[in-house]
Amino acid sequence: MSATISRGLDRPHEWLMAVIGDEDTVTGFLLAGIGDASGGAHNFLVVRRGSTSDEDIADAFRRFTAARADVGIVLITQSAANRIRHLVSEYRQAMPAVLEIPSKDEPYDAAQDSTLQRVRALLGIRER
Amino acid sequence: MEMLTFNASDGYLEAMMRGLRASILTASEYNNIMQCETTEDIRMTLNGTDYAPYLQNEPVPLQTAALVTRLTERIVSDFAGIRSSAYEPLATFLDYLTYPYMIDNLVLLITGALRNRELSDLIDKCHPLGMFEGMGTLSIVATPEELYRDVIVDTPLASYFVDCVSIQDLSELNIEIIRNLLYKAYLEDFADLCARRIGGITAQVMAPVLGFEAGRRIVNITLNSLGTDLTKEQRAALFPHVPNSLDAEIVHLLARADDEPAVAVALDRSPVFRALFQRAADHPERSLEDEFFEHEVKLLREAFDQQFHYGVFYAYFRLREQEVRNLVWLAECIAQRQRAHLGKVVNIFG
Amino acid sequence: MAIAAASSASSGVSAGTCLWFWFLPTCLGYYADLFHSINPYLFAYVGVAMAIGLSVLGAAWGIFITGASLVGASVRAPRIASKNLVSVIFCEAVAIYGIIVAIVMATRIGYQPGADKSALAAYSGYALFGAGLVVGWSNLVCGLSVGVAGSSCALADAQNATLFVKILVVEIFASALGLFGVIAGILMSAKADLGAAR
Amino acid sequence: MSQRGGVPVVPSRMALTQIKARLGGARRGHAMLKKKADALLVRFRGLLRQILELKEACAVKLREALFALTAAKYAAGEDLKHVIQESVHRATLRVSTTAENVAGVQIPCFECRQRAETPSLAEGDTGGEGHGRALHTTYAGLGKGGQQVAASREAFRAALDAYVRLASLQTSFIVLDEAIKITNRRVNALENVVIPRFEETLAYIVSELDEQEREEFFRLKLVQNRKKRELEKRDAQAAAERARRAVQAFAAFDAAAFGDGCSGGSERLGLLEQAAGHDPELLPL
Repeated sequence: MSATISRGLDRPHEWLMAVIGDEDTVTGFLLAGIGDASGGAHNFLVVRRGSTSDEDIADAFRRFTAARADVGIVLITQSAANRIRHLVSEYRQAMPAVLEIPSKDEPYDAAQDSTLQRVRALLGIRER
Repeated sequence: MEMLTFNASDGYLEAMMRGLRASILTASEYNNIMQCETTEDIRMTLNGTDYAPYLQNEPVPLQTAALVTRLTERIVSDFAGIRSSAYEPLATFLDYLTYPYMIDNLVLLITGALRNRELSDLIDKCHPLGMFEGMGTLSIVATPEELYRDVIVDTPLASYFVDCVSIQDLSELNIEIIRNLLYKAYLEDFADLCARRIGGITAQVMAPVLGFEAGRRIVNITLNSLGTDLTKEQRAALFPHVPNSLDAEIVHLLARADDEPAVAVALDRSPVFRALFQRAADHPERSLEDEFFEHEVKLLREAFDQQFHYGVFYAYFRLREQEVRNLVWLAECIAQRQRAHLGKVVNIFG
Repeated sequence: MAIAAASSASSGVSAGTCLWFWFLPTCLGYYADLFHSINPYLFAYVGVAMAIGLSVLGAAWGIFITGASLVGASVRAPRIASKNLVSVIFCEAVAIYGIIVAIVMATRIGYQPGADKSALAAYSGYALFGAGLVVGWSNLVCGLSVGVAGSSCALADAQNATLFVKILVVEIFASALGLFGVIAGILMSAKADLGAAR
Repeated sequence: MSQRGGVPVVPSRMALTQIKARLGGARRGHAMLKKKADALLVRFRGLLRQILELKEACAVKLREALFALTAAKYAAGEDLKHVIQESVHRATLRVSTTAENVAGVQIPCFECRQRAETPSLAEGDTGGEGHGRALHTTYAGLGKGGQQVAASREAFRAALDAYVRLASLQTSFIVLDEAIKITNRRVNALENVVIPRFEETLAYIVSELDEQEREEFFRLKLVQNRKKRELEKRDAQAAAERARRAVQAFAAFDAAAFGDGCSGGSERLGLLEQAAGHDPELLPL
């Protein structure tokens, strides 16, 4: 078990997962162990109502998707994604993958998900 | 004799406590909250209670995190009001109530210091009841060593640190172990305060409460350390030793327990814990922790059955804390649409 | 010398009792003389003083026990304040008992030249002293009892308004205790006459 | 030139074979790309459905996880979240990528990797880091709520696994989407531009070659005619010459032998003519 784990670690293509979202969602994922603070930079952003501006979210999003080379997956809650919708919709790269996840306080609305929109559009067009 | 002398200095505050106790939410109020559809409805329901002024200025929709902050604010203001008019030895007793929060805050600060965080940023995250005077100087502290030398030694908890945690331990021991070591020292000290320095009815009332608290911690530490690399010696070192708690024999068995059945066997000798364990086992939807909470509330409720003692202060603030937990739980269940779990809350005064 | 030896040999309470039993049989005559030599007026007025003093002490103590709780509880439950004044009045009643008995007792005392030398004078002095003790102590304890009960009454009322009447009944019984003392005291002082007649 | 959209070529047999070969290649490539696009599309369709389903499943898992965290906070206190946030140090859970090949398209595939909680010696963590830092949240809630904390950690790990799977699908979705677009563009390019152009060029070359053939034929005919006329003229001239020479010879012979004029001359001319017809030296003259 540990042998396979440490072999996996030596491989160069290991990616971090980044999270942007409300406190509980972020806390939960950090509890699972994705949190990383090496090099003084965190790979997560807690969006607090009132104190976190759209610009902060956009900065974090750009940092995780463009500036940092070690991020493989970016998880962003829907409410945070809605605040920077233009960035998320324009984002078309495969790596890092951007996933919209449900936010805690608001029910999940699949119609707002950028990827799902594309998926549905494609399915719709192809099936008609 | 306390009957005759107690009221001279503490009667007013005790009576005030009883008045406040009357505003603890009742079963019917909980029922009303359970009928709510959104967190906004909860705010409407709470508007009929003492919490109304605290929730007024929260933006719509009410978030559970904000709810926690506001409800805690209420407890803090209650506490500040009581503490400011308390004489000794009640003042000391009340100070002891804040030490658990202070332990949590210090542990948080130590964690931040170990991770090289700006400590002054962490003040917002500290529990308001656990604030201490050195908080203002945190901005000049950078390392755990400085934190120990410049801040911790000036807090009331310094003696606990001196007894069980050295400067080296700060960076070497796991932070949770430090927390539990401190809590153990605190609990033992608090029990000593009640039993010897205050005595009388307070000692009588507090003994079962603190005894249960210690026993609960022992059981929890045992259960939670199973399967981790915490050694048995380390585990035993975290057990608080308080009179009226578990028997020495049971504690000894727990210290050596390897798995859950062994814990169950050990607890079989304690009537209280056996019953709790059994009930948790019988009801799969309830955890042992839930049973502990329920039993604690029962003990705390009993503290109100006697007059002329300090136990009511302890009981009131602990019950309020449970009430906040209850409300947050309800709000979370409603916000997350998990209505099936609404029944988990502990009714404080049926 | 022997006393010192005895007290140093045994200690504390046991030394005192030893002293008493050693002292008592031989000195009894001297004590009788000692009491005889005290003026009956002293006994009578000490009795009056105790009757009123201890009663007022009891009442005051009771009021502060009740009062502290009443004030504290009425911070959160203002409705109880006026109702629970009853408890304070019960405590006050204890002081009133004391003053009534004190007045009754005081009317038994007057100045007559030579009145203090008669056998009646000795009787009256002891009777008034005893009455004062009875009334004073019973009212002190009654006051404390009413105070504690009144304090509980205020707290209980603050939590649950239906409890008020129930606890009030208990309180009434407590306040009745003082009356027993008053009755006994009045009866005791009834026959006393220390120069008040004529 | 008469060719409009075609490939600029010199219309020749060589060019014809070349263009024919290229047209064949283009047709074959078109067929293959079409097949690839179909393969990708099949995969893509499946993917779309999977994404939709998994997204729902993930949302459910995450909701459960969040609720487990709520239970943990209930038991261990609100302080828990601060402790967790502050004790972040090194990620113990990361993703690794492997590439999957679908019809020649490399699709990255994520996989969750758990890093050992205790740093092994081989990992080269400095001694000072110690075990206190690495084991950051192992004991969270030791005194109270530890089991709930553990349960919510497990719930979030499960949710995370699901999201990592979803990330793989989504990445495949984006890569495949791109690949399908490119392939379709190529198919369309071949179908609508390259192949018609080659066909046009081919037609042009064929028509040009036909034209050339006709021209050649006409030219041949022309030359033939001219040559025939010239030959006739020359024949006539030669005949005339021979006749003249014959007449002269006959005249000389007559003068010499017979001396009489031209009597019986025509007979001799016929003989001479026959002799000249058999003499190849005389013909071009």
